[in-house]
Amino acid sequence: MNTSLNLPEPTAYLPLLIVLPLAVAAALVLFRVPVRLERALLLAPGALILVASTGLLWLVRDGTVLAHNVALWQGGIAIPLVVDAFSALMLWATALLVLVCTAFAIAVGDDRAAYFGPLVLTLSAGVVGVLMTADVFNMFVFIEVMLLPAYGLLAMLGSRDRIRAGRVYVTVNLLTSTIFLAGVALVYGTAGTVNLAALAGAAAESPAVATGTGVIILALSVKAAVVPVHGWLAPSYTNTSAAVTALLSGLHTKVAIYAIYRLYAVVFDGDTRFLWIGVAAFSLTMLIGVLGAVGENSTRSILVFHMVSQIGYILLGAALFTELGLMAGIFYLIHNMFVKTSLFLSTGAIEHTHGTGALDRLGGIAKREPLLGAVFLAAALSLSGLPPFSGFVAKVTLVAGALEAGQWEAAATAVVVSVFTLMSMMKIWGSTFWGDPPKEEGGDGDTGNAGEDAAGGGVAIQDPPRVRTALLLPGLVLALLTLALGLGAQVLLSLSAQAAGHLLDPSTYVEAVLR
Amino acid sequence: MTLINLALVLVVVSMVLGVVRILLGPSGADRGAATDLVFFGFVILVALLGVRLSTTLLVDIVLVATLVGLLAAISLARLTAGGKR
Amino acid sequence: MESAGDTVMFVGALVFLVSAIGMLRLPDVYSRLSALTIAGSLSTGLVIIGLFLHQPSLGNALKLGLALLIQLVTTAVGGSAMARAGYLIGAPRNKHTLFDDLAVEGDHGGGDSRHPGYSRPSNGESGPENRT
Amino acid sequence: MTPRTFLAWILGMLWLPCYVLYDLLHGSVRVSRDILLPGDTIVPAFVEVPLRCRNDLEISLMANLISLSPGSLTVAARHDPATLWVHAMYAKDHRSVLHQVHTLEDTVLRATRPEGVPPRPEDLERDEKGERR
Amino acid sequence: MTLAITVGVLVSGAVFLMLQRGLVRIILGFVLLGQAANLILMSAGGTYLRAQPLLDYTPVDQASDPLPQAFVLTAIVIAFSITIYMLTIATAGCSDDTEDRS
Amino acid sequence: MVLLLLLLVLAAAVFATFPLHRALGRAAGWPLALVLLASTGLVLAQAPQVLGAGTPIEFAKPWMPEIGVELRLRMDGVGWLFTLLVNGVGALILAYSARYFPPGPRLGFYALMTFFALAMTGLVMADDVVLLFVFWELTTVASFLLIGTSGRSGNAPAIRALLTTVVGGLALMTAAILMALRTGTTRLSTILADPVWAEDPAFSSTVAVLVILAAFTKSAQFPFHYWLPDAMAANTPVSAYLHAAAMVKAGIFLLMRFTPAFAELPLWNYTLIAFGLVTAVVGAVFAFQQYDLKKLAAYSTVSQLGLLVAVIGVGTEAALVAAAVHTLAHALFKAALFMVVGLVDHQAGSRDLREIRRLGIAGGLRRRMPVTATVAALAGLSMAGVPPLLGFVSKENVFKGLLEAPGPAWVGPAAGTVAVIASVFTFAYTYRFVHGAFWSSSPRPDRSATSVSEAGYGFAGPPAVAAVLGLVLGLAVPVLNPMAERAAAEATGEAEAEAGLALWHGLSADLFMSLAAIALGALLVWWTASGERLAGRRLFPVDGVIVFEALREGIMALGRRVGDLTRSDAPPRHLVVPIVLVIALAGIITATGLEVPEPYGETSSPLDWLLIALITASVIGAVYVRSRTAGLVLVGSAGLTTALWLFLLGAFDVAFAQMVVEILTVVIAALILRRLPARFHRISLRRYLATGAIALFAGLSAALGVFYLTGRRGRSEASQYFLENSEEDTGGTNVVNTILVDYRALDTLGELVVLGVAGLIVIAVLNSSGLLTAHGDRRLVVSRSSAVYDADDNTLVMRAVSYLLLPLIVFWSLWLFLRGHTDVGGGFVAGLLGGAAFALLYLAAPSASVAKIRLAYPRIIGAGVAISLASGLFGYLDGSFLRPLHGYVTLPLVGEYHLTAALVFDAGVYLAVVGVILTALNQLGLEESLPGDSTAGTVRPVRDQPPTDDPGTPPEVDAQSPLRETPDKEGGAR
Ligand code: NA
Ligand code: NA
Repeated sequence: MNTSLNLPEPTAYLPLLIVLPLAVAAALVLFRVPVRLERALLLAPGALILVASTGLLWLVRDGTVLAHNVALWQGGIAIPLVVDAFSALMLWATALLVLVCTAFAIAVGDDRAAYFGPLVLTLSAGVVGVLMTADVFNMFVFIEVMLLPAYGLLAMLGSRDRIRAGRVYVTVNLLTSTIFLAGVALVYGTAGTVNLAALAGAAAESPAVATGTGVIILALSVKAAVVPVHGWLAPSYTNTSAAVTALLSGLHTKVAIYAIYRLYAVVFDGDTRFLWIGVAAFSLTMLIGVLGAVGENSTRSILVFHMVSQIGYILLGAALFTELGLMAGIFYLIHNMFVKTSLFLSTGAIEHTHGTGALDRLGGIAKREPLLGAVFLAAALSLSGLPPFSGFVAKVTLVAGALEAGQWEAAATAVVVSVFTLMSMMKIWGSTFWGDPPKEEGGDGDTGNAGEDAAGGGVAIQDPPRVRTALLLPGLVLALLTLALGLGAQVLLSLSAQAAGHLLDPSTYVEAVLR
Repeated sequence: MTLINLALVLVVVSMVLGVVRILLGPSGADRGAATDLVFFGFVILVALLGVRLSTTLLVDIVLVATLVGLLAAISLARLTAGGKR
Repeated sequence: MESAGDTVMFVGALVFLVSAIGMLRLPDVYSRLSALTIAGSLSTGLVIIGLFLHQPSLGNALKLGLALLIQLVTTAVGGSAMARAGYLIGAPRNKHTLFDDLAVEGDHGGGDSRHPGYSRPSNGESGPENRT
Repeated sequence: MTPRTFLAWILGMLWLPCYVLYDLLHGSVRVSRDILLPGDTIVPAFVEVPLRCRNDLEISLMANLISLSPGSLTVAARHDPATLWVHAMYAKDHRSVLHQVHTLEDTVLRATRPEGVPPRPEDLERDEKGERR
Repeated sequence: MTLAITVGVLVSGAVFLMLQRGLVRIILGFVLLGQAANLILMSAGGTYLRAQPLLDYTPVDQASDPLPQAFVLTAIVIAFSITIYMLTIATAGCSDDTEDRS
Repeated sequence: MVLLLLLLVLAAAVFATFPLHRALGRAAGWPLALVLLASTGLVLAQAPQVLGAGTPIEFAKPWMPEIGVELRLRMDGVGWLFTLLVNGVGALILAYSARYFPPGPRLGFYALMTFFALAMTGLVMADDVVLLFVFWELTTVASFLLIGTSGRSGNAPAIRALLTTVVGGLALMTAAILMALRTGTTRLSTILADPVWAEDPAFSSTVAVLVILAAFTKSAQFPFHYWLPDAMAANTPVSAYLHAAAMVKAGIFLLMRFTPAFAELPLWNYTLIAFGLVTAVVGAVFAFQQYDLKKLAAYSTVSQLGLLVAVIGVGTEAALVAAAVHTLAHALFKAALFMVVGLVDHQAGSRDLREIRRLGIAGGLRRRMPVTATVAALAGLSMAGVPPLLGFVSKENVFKGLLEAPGPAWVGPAAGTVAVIASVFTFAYTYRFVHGAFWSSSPRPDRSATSVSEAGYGFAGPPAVAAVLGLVLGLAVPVLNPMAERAAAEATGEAEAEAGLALWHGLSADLFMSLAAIALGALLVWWTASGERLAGRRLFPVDGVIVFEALREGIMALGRRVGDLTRSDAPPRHLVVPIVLVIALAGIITATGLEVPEPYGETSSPLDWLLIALITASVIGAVYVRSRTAGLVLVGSAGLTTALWLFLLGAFDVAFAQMVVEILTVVIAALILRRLPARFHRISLRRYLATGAIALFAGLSAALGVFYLTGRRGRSEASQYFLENSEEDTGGTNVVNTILVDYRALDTLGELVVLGVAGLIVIAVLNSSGLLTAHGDRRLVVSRSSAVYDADDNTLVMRAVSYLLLPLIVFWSLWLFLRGHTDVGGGFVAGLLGGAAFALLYLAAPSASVAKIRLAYPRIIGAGVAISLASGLFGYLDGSFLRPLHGYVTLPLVGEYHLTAALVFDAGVYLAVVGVILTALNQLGLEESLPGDSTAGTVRPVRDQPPTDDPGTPPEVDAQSPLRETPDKEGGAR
């Protein structure tokens, strides 16, 4: 045996963020444990990653880049795991989302489905892997690690059409993964490396490398559901359980977006020649997505179309590729992860309790469930960019970024789309939280009269089901978070600025990886 | 080496004929038989390539190929009979 | 040794071609399976022997001998399985088939008069034996 | 076991591959002729063949060797009483197929059984055309 | 050149099958597509050196690029995993028809 | 600091609402009113500094320094006036609310009202454009909730109001961003003083339009006027506060705030004057038509706001003085009138003029409610511009201001004339309001009026205060001079201004205009019978609400169309788009040309062409054929050809794996295909051609990509490194294997997890959805009593053979596993071969039940992953995860064997592979599998054959052993 052994450096523990959930997943497959313990084990890795990533955020807040070459092979040979402000931020957000969505899944009993726990844990490990890796092929592998559990979760939970919906999801993702792989091959074929740091600036210099990377980014755009390759999102996400939709919405498309940001920044070095394509595509994404949302008639499908629209906003930041634009995009990304998940969870609580998400079969919930109403409304207003929630900061900075970059058409689109966003949110609000439950008769309806006790004016409903607190809490946590991120936006803004700095000038990142 | 090259060509031509039978059918059993033929062709090609590429490593692969070939044959027979054992 | 190996392998390939032609030319699945047997046993066998002649060693003798044996077994078992499957689903058979001992006596339904037990459902069209 | 029977057994074991090889070549030539020359001489039949084999190994060996020789094919098998159903491509009549298979069986049993080959049992009763009564 | 043609043939077949009705055909298309991707990876390593990268058998200067081979092996496993799953959902709960029901 | 204190007090009030409401119920209005009264006092106390010394109070604290946004507050004259209004009127209305509502919970109302007061106060004190936008939108949200929660009839109007005002809010946001970007600061006072306004008219105009849009939506100016009367569904206190005195004034405030920047901008002047006057007239006419007192008051508000907008548009000192005073006057009389409406509604049971009249109270309602009638009269006279009330003074100043309108000489008089016309209607509708409600009654009463009585002091007090203030301030109007002067000075950007407010200042033009308005108003009342002749008539074919809803419906219909474009759960529809995009990418790059190096070395070999021939035949066959089985095997054949390609390229490990995977894929697919029809769906010719063309282009793109982007460089650095160092680094000579288990073990770990998860999700999905039953024996045509049917007998040969082959396969599998590091092999290939052994066992078994492998295969998967992880963790002994520890051990038979942690890792791979193959065989191999059958790792035993008789009965499990089926048990053929 070797006599001189290395002692682990602090960064050597980065892989544990991937190992931890995997180990718990393997343990849950191997051993049958009591339900309570299983649930605790299910939540524990997410909580630990949350704590760890909070620590990481603290470490990287000043622009430090933490990098580790797995198994200590030399830089450029080993698979590097890297944490900078951007990835730390994403790690933190994803850990929180996993935690919250899992809690919701436990509350609705989804976790009793076979292998739910191991699947969710593996999924989170995959996400962590994609966020940390600085190797394009390894990114492909971790994307698959995060996709496979998603395939299962989509098809095993939800309505009767879930299998058909799952097919769209699997096939589209498999196609794009294969395109991604082909792109990796072309990058290796032209540049001779798949190490992100070694690829720094390669696409800006060589059109051949740019083509290969372009193929990868194209694949990621499909995964991110950019118009015109957004169509798969609606059929995939509407038929599964709310917890799964929330989880996938918060993680999968967002991880693809993260990868687009990273690849464009590092490999293309923010090459300005191609930005106009992004500005056009993402403006269209905003618009098409929101129009789709406005036209839908169930809570879930409205929210799913909004994902598309919001993806346009987020990616617009990358397409501007200015300091302000990138910062705005990253802020928007984090904000959107929380808000959209909150919306899926609060409407999911309604779906679970009332058995439907159809707008014409719901009504008057705000009166019976004021807290749930508040949770939904907070997130809905935040999504529409209204203060004091995080959405307004996101929108203001993004529009400012677009105007600063002279992209006034994109800025105008962003502004107009936010009106439509509000319109569709009000569609949900007006017919689900306000209005009458459809089975009852119209009620007296003359509440405009003075002295009419509006609150008492609700029609007596025979024991309407109440949303349990456990169902409410996950969405509430995120709604409070969006409020906090609105009032205390500076924390996230400065981290986003730090993250944007690394994207604008990846030299620190590159040095840390190739060290 | 010329003979080996010729042999390679002959085998490939034969495999293409096998593909034609797979297309023609008419029954699943015919297709299964033709598939077996194609697989045997594959084994033969591996052996011929072993000579052509002057490597002894392919001997191992010929062995494994013959081992797993049975699986495909039985599976297809099973499928032909609609899963009947 | 090498040229012997070449020749043996070439002959093997030729036999394989014959077998493949048989796969196309022979009239029913059972006879095609017989052609397949030639490919699986004789042709493959020759090629394996040829390979050994090219790379003679104790290890290869062992491996290739085993491979040959397994190949023969595979051919036989696979052929049988396919033949049975063909019979089970009533694959078209040679119209000159003399008799069929597998047909079951006492079963109802039409069929070959000489084999009253033959149990294929007759639904008006010509019996399978007339199809080729 | 006498040395004589033992020797016969060893010889039987050695003879089997030779016989199989002969069978293989013979069958191959016959089938190849049909393949390559115009027209054919195929007269097929499914024949039920009762065997003297006692265990699965013997039955399997028989079944496989029949399938291995081009021109004949085991379609079905029965464990008890040991029986094979053989598709023969060149079945002049019932009896000839039975004879062919039983010759093979003799060779096989000579190799698998140190005590020697039991006599061939009478065939199922058949009329001249080889059909069941 | 030859590898490019092979990839072209595989991709054509794959795309044709992927765009047809019925999940099984789509799955078969993906199997072909996976093979194409693997060959692209192999091509990316360069095909002018074709000796196996086994140091006991091959001198270093003749060995083909081992890295894409490792990639392809990984990709094969992943594709195999997904194929098994897709085959499952082709018959889980409903038939493999993929056309819209409306 | 005092400004922050003001906000904190109001914020505290918001939070205090909860305990106060719990303790006092609706009476929480009293203490809350006191809080607002206190803050009003606080504001008044600032008058000496703000108005007297003319030095604004400022406060600043960083909020979002990253984008330069500050929590910056500033109170100047304009701010002082509006702060005073917001808090003072707020106090009155909260006090009023304590009696307005019947006893019961009103938590939301009080919380939102105080929250609104906070937001509004913040808005008028904000000195940061982003902060201004924040408070602006907060008032919108508060308004939305207050309207909507007033009752179900308020839901739709609330949403309309929200959407309308949010459009303006976004305009304000855009304006704020533009200004901040242009001037480099978000500080409002600095921005307004920036020279850019004078220098860049284009920029000024853009921002001006955005600001105007914001103000118009908020202050309900034509064409956004519709939302305000609509919003009257809200409770009366809400209407009185938000929709009369406070929120709608935010637009006025904004226009006044931005006057220093835009006063010289003709666009600004004319837009404000024109739209303001149109709104004033239209609002007044509509008000005159109403029966509902609240609607009347609402249209009146619209009209008055129009006058204000117009006069601000003039932009002169006098105009701004008028705006400031009229804002105050309007707040007082309109709040009072709204509260009066509430009183009438509350006491008399209706606010409809016709209903009130039908009460039949002799002499009118004033007989029963004299105090209220007096209040109404006082407030009304102020609204009608009758001396000596404050409304008279302010209206006169408005006329005076309008006469100074910039531009050609006719503009001023014309504007004044229109304003007079609006005022004529103002007089008329005021008469209609006050007289109709209190002085008239029907001779034939049809409603009981017995319960109608005067409201209590607590209830009637607040409106009385407001109305009396209108009188007092009218009489003592010079008191307002400092305020008006400061406001005008700041709004025009001058250092000083002269207001000269007085009840009487000679026979000026504006006096005559006021008198004309009153006289003509009286004439109009007489002529239209106090509006009855016009009431209820539709003057325009459409109203704003209809237009709004039609617009919304149109957008939703468009949205449905957009959604329909992608509404399909057929995968091909979603697959085709990315494919076409890839083709497009290839096409664009081909068209633009790409410079690439020459091919490096000889990339082709003659042998390759054989494989191309083979693969082409297979692929064409797979595309062409309709038999599913044939499709499967042809794809398999292409896969085997790919394996041959890999052999040719020197990738033996990979080729090996590819070969075994291809066979196992066929085995597993065969288990699936038997559940489906024998043939694929037919393809229409059109689809054939279309998809064929796409396929050909895709193939061409891929081929071009490979040709131009690969094979044109020498050995990569990484490749060189691996070949040169792998033996020293890892002890392995199979470089591919060392990459897999040493250098890039993280990839392999991921791959392993993917494989394992595939096994788990197969189980999970089958457990939730079940599996289509294999109706295999539908294809069978033989009798069940035929010898060929029996499974047990006919698998005999296979079993015998598999028992012979099994040890061989297992041996080979282990051998491949152990030698993987130095020779062709490795955990994955070995595992596949091990799995193949099980597949053979499975296939040779006489029934699926017998074949069922009684191993907890999910646990094998789990163990595989766990072992790999554990071996990776051992790496920490040497500094990193997955760092391979290795050394040599001497084994008895083998000799020196190279032992490495990578072998343990590979063992994990081996187990996982075997586990997944077992899973697939067992789960997919069942004849039938219903939802719930496949649970974690165990399969409930089910019958191998579908039941012949009653398909509904659950499968029998253990009564008789189902393992052996007898032909006679099932009967004859079907
Ligand atoms: Na509804
Ligand atoms: Na045969």
